[in-house]
Amino acid sequence: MSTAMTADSFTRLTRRQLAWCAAQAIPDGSYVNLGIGVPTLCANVMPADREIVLHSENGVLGFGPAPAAGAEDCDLINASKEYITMRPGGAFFMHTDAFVMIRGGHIDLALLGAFEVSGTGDLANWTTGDRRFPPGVGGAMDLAVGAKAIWVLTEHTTKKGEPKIVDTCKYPLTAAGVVRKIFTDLAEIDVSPDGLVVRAMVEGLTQEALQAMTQPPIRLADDCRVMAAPAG
Amino acid sequence: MSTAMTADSFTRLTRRQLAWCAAQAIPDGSYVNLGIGVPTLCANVMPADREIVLHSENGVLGFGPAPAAGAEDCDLINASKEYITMRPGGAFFMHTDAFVMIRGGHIDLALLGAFEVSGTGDLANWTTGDRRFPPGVGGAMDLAVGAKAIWVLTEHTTKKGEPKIVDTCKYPLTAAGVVRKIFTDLAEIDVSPDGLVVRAMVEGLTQEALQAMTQPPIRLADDCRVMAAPAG
Amino acid sequence: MPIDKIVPTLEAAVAGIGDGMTIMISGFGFAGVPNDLIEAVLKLGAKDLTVISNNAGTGTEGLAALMGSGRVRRIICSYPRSKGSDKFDARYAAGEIELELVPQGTLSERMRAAAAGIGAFYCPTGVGTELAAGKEVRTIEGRDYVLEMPLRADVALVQAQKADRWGNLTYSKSARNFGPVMAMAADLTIVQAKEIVPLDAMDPETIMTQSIFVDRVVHVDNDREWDI
Amino acid sequence: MPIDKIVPTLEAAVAGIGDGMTIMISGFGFAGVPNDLIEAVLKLGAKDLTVISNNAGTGTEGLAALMGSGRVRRIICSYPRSKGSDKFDARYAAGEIELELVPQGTLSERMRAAAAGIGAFYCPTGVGTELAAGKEVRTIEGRDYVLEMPLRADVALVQAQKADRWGNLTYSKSARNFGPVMAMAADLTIVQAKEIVPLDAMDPETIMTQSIFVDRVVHVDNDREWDI
Repeated sequence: MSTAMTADSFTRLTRRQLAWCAAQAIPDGSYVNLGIGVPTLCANVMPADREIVLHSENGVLGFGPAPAAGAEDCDLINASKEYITMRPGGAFFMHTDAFVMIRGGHIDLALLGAFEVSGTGDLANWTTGDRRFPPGVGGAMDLAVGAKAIWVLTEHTTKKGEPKIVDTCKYPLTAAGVVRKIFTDLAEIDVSPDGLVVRAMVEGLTQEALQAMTQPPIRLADDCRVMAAPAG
Repeated sequence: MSTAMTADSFTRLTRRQLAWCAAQAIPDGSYVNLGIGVPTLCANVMPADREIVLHSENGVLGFGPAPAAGAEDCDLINASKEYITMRPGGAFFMHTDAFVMIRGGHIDLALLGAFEVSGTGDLANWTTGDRRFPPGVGGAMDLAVGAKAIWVLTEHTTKKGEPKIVDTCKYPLTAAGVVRKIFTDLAEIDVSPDGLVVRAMVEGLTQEALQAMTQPPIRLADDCRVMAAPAG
Repeated sequence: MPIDKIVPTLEAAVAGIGDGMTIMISGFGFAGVPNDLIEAVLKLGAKDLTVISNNAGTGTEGLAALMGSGRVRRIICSYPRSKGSDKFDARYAAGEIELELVPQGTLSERMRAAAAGIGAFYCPTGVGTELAAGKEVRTIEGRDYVLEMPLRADVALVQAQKADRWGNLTYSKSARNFGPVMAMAADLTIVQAKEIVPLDAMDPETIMTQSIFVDRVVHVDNDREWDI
Repeated sequence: MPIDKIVPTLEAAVAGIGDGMTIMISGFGFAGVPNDLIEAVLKLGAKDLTVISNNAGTGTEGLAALMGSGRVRRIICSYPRSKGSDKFDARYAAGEIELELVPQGTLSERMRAAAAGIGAFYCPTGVGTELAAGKEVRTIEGRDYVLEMPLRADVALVQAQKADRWGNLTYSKSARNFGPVMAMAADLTIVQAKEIVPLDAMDPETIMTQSIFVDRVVHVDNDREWDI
């Protein structure tokens, strides 16, 4: 496994493919919050054979994919302020009640974006600490402490190629030790008590190459799969 | 004024008449909670020329009088568990929200029953302290601390003829210093910083006779009226 | 797989309710009480129960029957005694049921705190009274408050008007009362609904309990006259 | 006399809003923002304002115009920066607007606490983070919480779908967001409603803000395209 890796030996997933991979992993019947960023894309790629109820902190439960062009409704948006549609069984409610659901432990799973995730599941996704720009926390801290499980969906590295999965978050934390699973454009990784376990990787990626882009030590699951998604 | 008083020199108001007198004193446009007992009777005798919005802690705002016989709805009752009707503009909501209205200071006025009221507005209306019988507090304590004003509606004396307006409540308090006005079957009395001021008395009643049935000192308002209500 | 929270029988609805559990029961007076579910719990035979309900039942059936059954160790409520609450009154007088009396607004707010993940809250109700005896008092901006703790339950029994297979609910008039907040505050929320409607029949604007809070729904639409 | 909270003009709706006041503004992103009321406040000229709103506005009108006007001293919100929030960003970078960043759920819960007469509450959100720095921490049943204080306002500006003369309101879809809780948490609640309906037109089961929380209603149903 010491063969030299070339930059084009593997292909990163698109944001939509990353969302698709995460969406396929959601248990049937779950109540799931989709956070700002890549997570909100999941609504467009949910598995057709499962009934999963999507929650948005702006007072929506049971929403569906983005509307067709021309069918947008200004009063019907998700946490990322993108247009959505409603599924039968959906409901609207006020913000306070949306956070009763979140803080009160009623959400089975929240998918969140991240600036950084640590090997022990610390999450940093609300501020880079750059005082020139206003920080924005939104519902991230509420979800991080309230949802029964937290998965992170993010690019594996920053635009500069630096790892986003780190030993210690250098950005201010959203919450400590809350992330259970990480989906990136390269791999699906469990945050286990014994460290990071790679459940799947994109075709052509090696453990060494992935480790080079990941600060904490990783190990491959015995049944590590190829991570793939429909084109698009 | 030292003439001997005879028992039949005045006539006590009926419960309905007492409710009528209190109802006529409610300012137009008020949001008013009607407590268990005599207060709930007020809904049947509200002044026709005013729009007053009645609140019940079981999740009803804007209710009207009792229904005609045969038109009762088991799902539509007041705090006394008596049948009511709804007025246009009324609304239903859950218990928690009914108490947001109460505790949050949104109710202009609450009319409550009492076991005892003190000359300084202390209210005792939830338990006699008799350990053989279970006490019941209901929404009385919430109303006592939350409504902008508290009026008490009660018989002037107990069944044994003892004063219910007392120097010091002997029963456990509901709240201290909250009552602003007392309507009894004999008089309308303001609880002022300077003591009890009689605003009205039933026909034939004297200050001496009323004082004999009232522990704290009373004085008559300069414009003390005759307290009267339609028969019934 | 379609989500389907509808169960075929009252027996299936209450399955798993066991000894020592804490059970919230919706209703205010005779409005909104899930009498059929209560009867099913009685048949099940669970004992040593803690009941959280605004009242303690009147007459001989429903909540009153539960109170008289000897299976309730403790009740948390605001107003147990009413005309006809003989079943409870007798057990209380005999010292056979422990009573925690809570102001009605504090009762519903404590349920909401449990539902909303609030650790505790400062409440102005009852300050200086017997019902606040022993509770922490704190002065905030010149006003005194008592510290109140969340009130959760293992099970909530709730009566609703309409339900769909996801568990969305609407209620009828003042029968709504404690239904929505109890549905939110229990680990297992069991609903008896007068009507079961298709998933697309409810207006998403007017659902009063969202499906996320409901676990089981049973259809009960009988004309039975209860002695309550 | 009939209760009539409907006022004829936007000017009448915002009358009395003065310097130094704290104003809640409903909306999440572009949904449910009372743009016409905000514009009326701008015309009124009140300054030194504290604004409580989830976002800080995008584009050049509505909330963004208010942020850029120099009349806002402070904003309390959860997510000020979005694509197009240039007006706010510039004032923030220049140190001209003070920002209190509050987690979104804590923001709405603090409003509800003010509305409900709760003195303070223990909240699990943000424990151990910068946003909880300096706040009292308390361990309750093994979990850490921070003490959060009620958040009230002098005025709430709320956008609704339907209103009647008592001030009962309904909303449209996710434009509901902060409307109901802000209506409850302000001393003076001012509503712009797309439709005014007769008093008996609303179903009492489905009113989302009850009239008790509303002070003024103005009818605004224009097709204006806002740059937001």
